Amino acid sequence: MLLKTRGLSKVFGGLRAVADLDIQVADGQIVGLIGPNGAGKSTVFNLITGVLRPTAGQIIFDGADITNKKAHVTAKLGIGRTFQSAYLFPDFTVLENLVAASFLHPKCNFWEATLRTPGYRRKEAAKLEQAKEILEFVGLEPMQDELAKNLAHGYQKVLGVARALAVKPKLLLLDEPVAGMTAEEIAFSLDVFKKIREQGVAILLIEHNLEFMTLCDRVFVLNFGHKIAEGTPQEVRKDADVCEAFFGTEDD
Amino acid sequence: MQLDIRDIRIHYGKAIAVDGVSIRVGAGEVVAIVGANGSGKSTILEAISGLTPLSSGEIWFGEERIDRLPAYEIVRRGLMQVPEGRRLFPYLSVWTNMQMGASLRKDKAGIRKDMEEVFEHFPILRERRNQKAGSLSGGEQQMLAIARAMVGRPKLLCLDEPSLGLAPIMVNGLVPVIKDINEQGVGVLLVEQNVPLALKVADRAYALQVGKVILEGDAETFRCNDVVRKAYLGG
Amino acid sequence: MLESRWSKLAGLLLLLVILFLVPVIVGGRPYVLHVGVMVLLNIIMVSSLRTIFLSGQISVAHAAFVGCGAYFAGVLAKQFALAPWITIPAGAIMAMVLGVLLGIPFTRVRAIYFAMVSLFGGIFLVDLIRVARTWTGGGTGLSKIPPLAQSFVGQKVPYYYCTLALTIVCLIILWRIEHSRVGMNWKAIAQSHLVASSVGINEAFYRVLALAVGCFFAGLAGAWYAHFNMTLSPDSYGFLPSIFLVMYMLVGGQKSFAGPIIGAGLLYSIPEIFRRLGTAAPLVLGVVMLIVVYLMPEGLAGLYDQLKGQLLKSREERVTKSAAED
Amino acid sequence: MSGSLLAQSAVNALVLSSLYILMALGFALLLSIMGVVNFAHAVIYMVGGYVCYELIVTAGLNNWVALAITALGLGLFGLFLERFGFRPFFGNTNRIIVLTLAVIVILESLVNVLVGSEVRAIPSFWSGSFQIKGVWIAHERIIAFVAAAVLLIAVFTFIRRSRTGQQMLATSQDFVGATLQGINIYRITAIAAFIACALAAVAGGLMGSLMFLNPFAGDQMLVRAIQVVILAGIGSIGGVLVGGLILGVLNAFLPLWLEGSAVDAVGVAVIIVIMLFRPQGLFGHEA
Repeated sequence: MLLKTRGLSKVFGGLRAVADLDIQVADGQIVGLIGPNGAGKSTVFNLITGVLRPTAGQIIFDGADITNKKAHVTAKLGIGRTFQSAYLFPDFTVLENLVAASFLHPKCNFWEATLRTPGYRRKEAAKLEQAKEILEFVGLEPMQDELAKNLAHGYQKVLGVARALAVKPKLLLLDEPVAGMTAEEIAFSLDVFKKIREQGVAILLIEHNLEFMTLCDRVFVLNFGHKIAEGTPQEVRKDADVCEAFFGTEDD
Repeated sequence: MQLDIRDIRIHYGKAIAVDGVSIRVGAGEVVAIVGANGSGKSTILEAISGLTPLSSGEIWFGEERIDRLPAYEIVRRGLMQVPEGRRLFPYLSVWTNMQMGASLRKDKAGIRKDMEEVFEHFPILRERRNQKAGSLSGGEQQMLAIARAMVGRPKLLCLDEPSLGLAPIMVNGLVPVIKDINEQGVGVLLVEQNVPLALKVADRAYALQVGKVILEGDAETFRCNDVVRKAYLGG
Repeated sequence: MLESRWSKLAGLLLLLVILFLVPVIVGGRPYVLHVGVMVLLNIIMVSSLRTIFLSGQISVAHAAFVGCGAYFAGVLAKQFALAPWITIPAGAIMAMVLGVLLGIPFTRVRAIYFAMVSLFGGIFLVDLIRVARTWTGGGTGLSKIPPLAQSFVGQKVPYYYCTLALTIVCLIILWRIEHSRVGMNWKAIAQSHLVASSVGINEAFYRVLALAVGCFFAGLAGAWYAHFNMTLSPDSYGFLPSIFLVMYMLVGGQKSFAGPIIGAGLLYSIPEIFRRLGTAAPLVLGVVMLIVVYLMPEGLAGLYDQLKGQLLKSREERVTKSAAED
Repeated sequence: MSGSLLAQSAVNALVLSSLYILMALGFALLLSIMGVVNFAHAVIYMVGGYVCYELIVTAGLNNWVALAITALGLGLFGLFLERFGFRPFFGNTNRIIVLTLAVIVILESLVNVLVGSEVRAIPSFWSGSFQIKGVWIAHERIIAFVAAAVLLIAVFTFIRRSRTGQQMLATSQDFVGATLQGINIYRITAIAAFIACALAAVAGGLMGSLMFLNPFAGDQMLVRAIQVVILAGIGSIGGVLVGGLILGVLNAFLPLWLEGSAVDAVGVAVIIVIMLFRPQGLFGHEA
């Protein structure tokens, strides 16, 4: 297992946002985390990536306990992520976003940077190269000099994914990656996700669009911080609890 | 015709959020706008309530053009909103929150009477009227947000995602509430991601995608439409 | 693109030549040169303050760090008879250490709350200077600090050239840091600390680093000033002086590297230029500030782009108008 | 330590607290309702002192009349500042900061030009002193305390009880939410600015009779006001009372053991330590 949580819980001022949650992501899988708004999905992401500290429970990533690690450390260990809304550096250009995100690979220190040693220049050139490669990979190359805040909504989200790829993740967490996209943009993004998986990167994604589940190898359904179902998309779709969480009890 | 949105466009910086949308709500009608996050639904509501300026187009309410009025003037004309995230005043009591809904009304007796009426609808709020709004549960907060708007006696009530963060049971509870409001002669414009809920209460609906209306019609039209069914109705 | 780069370089060279010739132009008038040195030192202070702002931290304690550098150098020179080549770096390092010590516990505090922390941090440092009066002279100040060199006494020209050289070196270093990976990380954190940490940038470390760099140069300018002015008063480093450094930066334009330089240069000299107005001289400053607030949203440094934009717009309008008439 | 000295300090603490609260309340109102960090609050206080002085000494008015006119006049100045200074730049912190600093520069320099920089003292409201159980209390201090307390009770009653006051609280908690209830927020911000400036002016007038006036007298007082607001927590109006009391007590009692500048250092250190654990202040809503 690449990622495993055990009894993960988070309490906000007496309210249990995440309760005793066990989820697993295997290498190379695309795993879905679905549930209605307010079910605690984004909180799970924030717990895994170290933005929030869990109240209880354990998170194992790639064989190591990362339960109380900070956000920049989990990134270093190989967890890339996107955000639901604040997904990029708005005042940087598209290319700068990627260069800024290429912080970890290759790594250089303060003195190298200030003194501009040959090693530093070489590494920065490598970063630029890598940034351009990623942009080409996700198809954003033509707009690399545009300010990120001026991109259309769909492209901004794709840029968010590209930015997360720059940490060379083993696991990619995507928070509602296709929300608000057109049908074509969704199709485009799906291709990108499949290509990412082909490169051996596992994906854990949040979505409340049920249709999107078909992409997943495995799905966990959350409601009010509790896991109410798990399994393949087909299994989950039949589950009565899931139907209730999404549609309420049918009264007609 | 009560609310008439005519071909509006809204930009955020260079990006376009709403692109040529026309929506009409007749007197006493319940109309829903459905669509995913980022499709521009909330932006339209912001524009209606005067919080976001239009790049082009017009918004009419009754016989008057309202898209250049300050927000409080729009409220004065009887168009109230239960906004995204509810926007309660968390450190004021339930009672005071409801009083705020009646900010523009001068008839103290009438306000008191309406408060009583609203409490009939939401008895739990009467019980908690001295509690701070921030200490209520999610469902109670949603009720308070709706109750607050009702005390303002609107002609048209806009609801922005009332089902957000509610338990399924609570979501079902919204249906009679919205129908009740409508029966008192108040028009309702409902913005929802929860399409089944929206279709349960709305006379007509508009589906929004990336700032454009892609489908318009009654609930039946929506249930029969393949795109909508696949995207939202799980089947 | 290339063309504008060359014209910028030419402009910069011209500016350097003018700055170099200032003592000749003013005929060595000591008062003008004194103001010149002060302007240069203020440029270092404000530019280093902008470094801190780059990382998204609002600091309203900068004058206090200038003061720490000044007092540390002054006390070392006067009470311990150390030479300026020791006291000046020591002052800079002292300011840096204090900045780091105050910064580390508050890396989780952001925006206006950080501004408030820095505000009281600054006031606290100045209060400490007042309390330690056996060394610092307390509220009456510290006087008879040795000059930069004995041969400089009573002369302003050598001070001017030395300070000019110092300023140029400091600005080059600050410019290089800003345009390196470190500067990029600061800007990234300022835009979104969440996204920045999600790509592996250690927010706490880089914020403290920004404080260290900013306070170092503030302390450096302060220590230099101690050996230039030879007397120090704690009043120059309190709450309002800090706010005024922020104001120089905002009026100049926070977004560009040139902004603080223009802001400090112009705003510091205005009251001096209008000195003959006596107590009314600051009125001119106030009016200039109001003009900037109402007419220049991006500050003085943004004026060029602003005018260019308006020119383009009006030309476009004229074109569309004449097209419509055709 | 003699009991009478302690009692004396307690009286001082009350007087100082009430004046700090007068100053801080206005600053807190503008901060929480408009998000404006009004540095000009310092000069309004100082100008208040001078206007009051001129009205009493030059125009020969009764002290109380002069104080009322001062409050009204600077309240109107607050309206002016809100309409032409804050409102056009709503939400643009940087420009408002420069604007308030410009107001400081201009008003300080105007006072310097018009009245000069030598210190003045406002003639006593009620000279003399009396004694209770061996504690001598100057009438002046009692006057300042009572006047400040009456004013504070009035303002707090207005905020807590009146409809407009409640709307002010609502606006400070959720600006957009308030707009959507039909509250005319510009009316609210104007009232807040009037109250804020009038209170600062009264504080200046009262303090001017206890201490000397000089053109830079406001700076120290502004720092005190910000200290109180931070103790209280940004966004908390009621907390200002407690914050002011704490600061007043610190500043009245610490001098018994420490010398002047050390008192300030300890006061500030207390605040820094509090911010370490509660950056949002004692009664602040969130960090």
